[in-house]
Amino acid sequence: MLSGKDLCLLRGDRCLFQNLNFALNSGELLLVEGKNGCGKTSLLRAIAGLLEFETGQVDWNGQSIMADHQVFCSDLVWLSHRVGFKGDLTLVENLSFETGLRATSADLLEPSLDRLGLTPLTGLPFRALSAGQQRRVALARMLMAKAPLWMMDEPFTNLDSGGQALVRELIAEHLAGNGLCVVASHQDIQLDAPVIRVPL
Amino acid sequence: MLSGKDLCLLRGDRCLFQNLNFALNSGELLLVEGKNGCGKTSLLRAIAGLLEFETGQVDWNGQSIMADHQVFCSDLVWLSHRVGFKGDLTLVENLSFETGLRATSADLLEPSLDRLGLTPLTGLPFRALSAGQQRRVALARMLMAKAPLWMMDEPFTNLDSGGQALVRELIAEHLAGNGLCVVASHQDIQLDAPVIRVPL
Amino acid sequence: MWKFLHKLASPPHFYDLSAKIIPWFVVPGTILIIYGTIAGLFYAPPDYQQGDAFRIIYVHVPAAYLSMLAYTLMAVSAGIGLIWRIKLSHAVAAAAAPLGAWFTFLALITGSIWGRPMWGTWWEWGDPRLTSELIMLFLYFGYMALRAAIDDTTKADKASAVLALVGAVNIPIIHFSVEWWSSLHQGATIVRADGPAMPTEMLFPLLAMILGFSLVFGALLLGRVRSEVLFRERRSRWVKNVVLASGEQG
Amino acid sequence: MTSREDTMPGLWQGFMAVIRRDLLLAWKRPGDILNPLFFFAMVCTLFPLAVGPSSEQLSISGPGIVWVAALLATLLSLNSLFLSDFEDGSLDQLILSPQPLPLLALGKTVAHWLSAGLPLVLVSPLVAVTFQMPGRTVGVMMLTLTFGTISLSLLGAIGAALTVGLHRGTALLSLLILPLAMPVLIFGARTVALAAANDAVSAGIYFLSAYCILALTLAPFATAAALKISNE
Amino acid sequence: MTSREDTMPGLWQGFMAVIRRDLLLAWKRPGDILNPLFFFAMVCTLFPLAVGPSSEQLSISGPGIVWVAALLATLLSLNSLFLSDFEDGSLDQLILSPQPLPLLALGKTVAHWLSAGLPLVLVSPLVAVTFQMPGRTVGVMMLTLTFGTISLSLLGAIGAALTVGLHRGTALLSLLILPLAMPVLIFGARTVALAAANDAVSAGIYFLSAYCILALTLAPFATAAALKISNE
Ligand code: HEM
Ligand SMILES: Nc1ncnc2c1ncn2[C@@H]1O[C@H](COP(=O)(O)OP(=O)(O)OP(=O)(O)O)[C@@H](O)[C@H]1O
Ligand SMILES: Nc1ncnc2c1ncn2[C@@H]1O[C@H](COP(=O)(O)OP(=O)(O)OP(=O)(O)O)[C@@H](O)[C@H]1O
Ligand SMILES: [Mg+2]
Ligand SMILES: [Mg+2]
Repeated sequence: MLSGKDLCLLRGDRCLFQNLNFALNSGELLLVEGKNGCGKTSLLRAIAGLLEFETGQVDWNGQSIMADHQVFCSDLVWLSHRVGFKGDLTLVENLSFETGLRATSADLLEPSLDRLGLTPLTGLPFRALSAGQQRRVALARMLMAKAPLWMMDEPFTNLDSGGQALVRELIAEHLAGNGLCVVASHQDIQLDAPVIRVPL
Repeated sequence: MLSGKDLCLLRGDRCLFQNLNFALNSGELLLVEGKNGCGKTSLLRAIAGLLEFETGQVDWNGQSIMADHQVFCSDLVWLSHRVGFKGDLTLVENLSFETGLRATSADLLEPSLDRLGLTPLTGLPFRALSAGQQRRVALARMLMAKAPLWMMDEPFTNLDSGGQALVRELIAEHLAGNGLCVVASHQDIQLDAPVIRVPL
Repeated sequence: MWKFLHKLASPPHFYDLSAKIIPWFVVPGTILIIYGTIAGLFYAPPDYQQGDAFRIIYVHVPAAYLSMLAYTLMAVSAGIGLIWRIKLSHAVAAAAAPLGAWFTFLALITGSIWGRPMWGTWWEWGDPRLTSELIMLFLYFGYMALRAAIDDTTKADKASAVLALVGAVNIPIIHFSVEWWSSLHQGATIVRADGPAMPTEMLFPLLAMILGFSLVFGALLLGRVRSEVLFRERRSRWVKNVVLASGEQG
Repeated sequence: MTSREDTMPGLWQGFMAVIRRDLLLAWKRPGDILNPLFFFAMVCTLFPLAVGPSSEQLSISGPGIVWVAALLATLLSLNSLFLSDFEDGSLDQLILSPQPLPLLALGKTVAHWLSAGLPLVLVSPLVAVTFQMPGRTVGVMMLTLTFGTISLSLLGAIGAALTVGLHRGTALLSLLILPLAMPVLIFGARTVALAAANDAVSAGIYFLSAYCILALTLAPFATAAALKISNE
Repeated sequence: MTSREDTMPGLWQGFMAVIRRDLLLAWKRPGDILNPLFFFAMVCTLFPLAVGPSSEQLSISGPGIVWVAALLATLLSLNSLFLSDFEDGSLDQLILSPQPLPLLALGKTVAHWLSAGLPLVLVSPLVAVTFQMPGRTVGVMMLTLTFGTISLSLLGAIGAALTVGLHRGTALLSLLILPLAMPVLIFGARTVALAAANDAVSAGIYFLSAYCILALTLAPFATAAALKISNE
């Protein structure tokens, strides 16, 4: 369903990669691997439509993502280094903002928080959370959103071992429910589901 | 040489820990471990003197670090999530600023960059570096500084496997040269040197 | 047609073509300016009111006119660049801005030099022309400051194009508002030799100067676009060839 | 996945969600509302101090000073309009949301006006009294300030979107926006001055409302385009 | 480890390193130098536009307007003085460096004045001409502006240190600083006005230079203390 053809990306005046192709179907995971600075983050941002490719295009369900970006976005949730929550709002306030933006199931809020171990923290402003707790809130967003495509840049960052196992579990469940994942990571993903590797 | 007695730290109105004691000698590493949100970052910042403990005090060479903070600082290099470089300056400009601040050996600059794989990037502004490359520049600062005490909050973040091995190597060398390390990390440190664990 | 335009907008093609075109701007432009200067300074009769002071008109009016032309050009090419994603078009906008700012500056300076004997002051807040010209200078400054603030060329292109377009929408409004504002109590204080009422000995050199300035502006613009293009394409093979070729010649 | 269509929030919900979130943020940090107000009051105080206390002088300059103060206060508060969204990654999320970006940008602008522009309009009569403005003038001043601050918020949003991520503070933003804001300033101040002189004010009010509507229709699109570019 | 004492940079080196770095940063982004300048020029343009073009009116208000413009331009540029240091973690590094923090803070303030205040002083004669100020006045204006902008940079640094990390833009900072800056403004503008009227100006200049020296001795310590608190 998600495919890239003949992709080439410039950063500054360096060419990060060219002639990159991939095709990803439901239930599969695209794993972007590579050394520091090889362009994983840039590739993810460009697939999501935040950066422009120099050549080539990415298709979602057979249509270029840029042709109607909003349609593509309604199928996407995005997790990156900067998680996109407001430090002054509590995590419930932050997450319920999402319900105005995209298709979510509000009744999933509490179970998600519970699962991620965030329930005791609901009263705190987001900025008071530790680095790992903040990442967990971003995972809660993905759980709540009803979107088939998950894009995650280094999802294991700052998580303790329990948190890392949880991320693997969540991804596995999402794939089992016919979802798609695009992940950039240094850690091995250790999944049974079909993994398509894109070494950069 | 570095010791903490009866430490207690509050964040908001929660007590993160109390009655914490440790003593760390030359050649040893203090490893702060714990789940997300247990207070590792806060402990490190408080040991460095950026936060205040509720009770207890930290001594460096038998003297409270707050008694003469500058003296303590001249023995310290600090690595945290936010690495403290200017996005508009190149990495050499950034690192040579350090020579005005603290005792460094300027002739270590090039070998350090070489060792961390940064040599081809010297012309780029710091903000153009990838997440992992930026962390490597912060490691170069530690290598250049002539300070016995290294404090590192999650030193493995964003690094690829080569980078992580390098961090282990650098720490081992520093300890072998009679240095001290205080590290907060989720990953196991895998060192031969004596490791004092502080589980939070 | 599209194909032709795209070929025209391709950097190497533009680079070759512009090298051929520039002389066609420079030569007539220089001739016109020389004619205009000599005719304007020595042969045109002194103005019956202003004496010889009026002769600064031969710099002032072309500069003022070009300051506006350059903004139009900048906004149009920025818009084209933004909509059809033509990089050359962005390069034209980027090259036009400093030229336009210089002409605006020149119009302001010559105007105020002229204003000194005419109105007895260097600057008169009451005049809408002066004020809106000054605001135009600020628009240019804003455009250039935004470009300078962004390192990445493509990003700078797009961001400054948005600004240029927003500014273009506002220019008529600015002009209109400034006029309305000062027409309240002032108005009659400004003595102005109105254009069409000029004798031909004055008018022809002026027209020659305007045309000459425009041609030289065109040449300067093309030259700036050329170097802009070279800089932007510095990694490409054709630029390396160009550099090698010029190295062999030199 | 078939139920997605049902739970997908409508445009109005998205618009209101942004406004609600931003107002909630302003509420949690009341400083954000009070600061522009104090700034406005303080510029209005500074001028008489700097220029000298002659009162006939003041009543001539009054409308101009109030307008310049309103313009500067709005500009200052605009700087942070998209900054925190950019820095904490919310901007990525807004751009990658299924809602149209111009709509979300408009929502943010409306919230900005409600928390910065509106209080300023409401407090302006107080300032007017210190400049000895007559009663009729105060009404005209509030009306023009309403249209004016809305236009300024909209224009300023474009500038804020263009400069977000450049770490340039307010200076670059002001440089970009001030030339565009000039017509609003001139018409606003003149209209108030005309009202003080008991002249007809309808032309100025028409102009300001027309400008405001023009900005309302065009600015959100420019802002959205600028946001996408700045976030690259 | 014994050689540490030898390579430990002295106070002067630390001071100069900070100045050099900040000037280098300003140089890499020339906008930082030019923006306050343009802002200054623009506020000086706004007032005549808002108040109306009567020139006798302008020459009375001239000194006041120039001073308010200088004050605002300095305030705006101050907002970013410590902000980027706070956000990128440089502030942690400065606090945890062996150099005394007041010294480093002073270094940053000096660099700020050199890149924002000084250009403003140098360009002020141009503005004076459009307000039709006489020649002698221009000299006095430049002198008072010099002392004034130095004091404002020093005072503003305290405010910038107190508000860094609060994500409040310039408004809170201005609120904190304006009361302290008021004496500078009043004395500055009055002195220039006296010069324009051919009166004695030495009292004003003495006051401004004394204020400047007082600020120079006390402000860096207050700034350093504020920085430590804000960075907790
Ligand atoms: C700083 C002062 C001045 C500025 C900024 C200024 C600006 C301008 C501008 C923007 C134009 C419009 C050009 C066009 O429509 O193509 C213009 C035209 C002109 N200016 Fe000035 N001007 C200034 C002073 C003066 C003075 C002192 C005089 C003579 C008394 C003067 C005489 C003219 C004339 C004759 C034209 C051509 C008018 C026409 O053809 O419509 N200007 N100036
Ligand atoms: N200002 C604050 N107010 C209230 N609670 C706070 C504040 N700052 C931090 N906390 C709480 O203190 C705890 C410790 O935070 P800290 O960042 O030290 O954790 P950590 O061990 O580094 O976690 P991680 O592994 O996720 O980085 C967290 O639970 C956090 O919620
Ligand atoms: N604006 C820019 N100008 C020049 N080069 C850039 C720019 N942005 C990124 N780069 C370069 O692009 C390369 C890829 O960066 P990117 O962040 O995508 O890497 P990454 O694979 O995510 O690395 P990491 O594992 O360290 O996160 C880096 O080498 C970086 O130096
Ligand atoms: Mg990355
Ligand atoms: Mg932590």
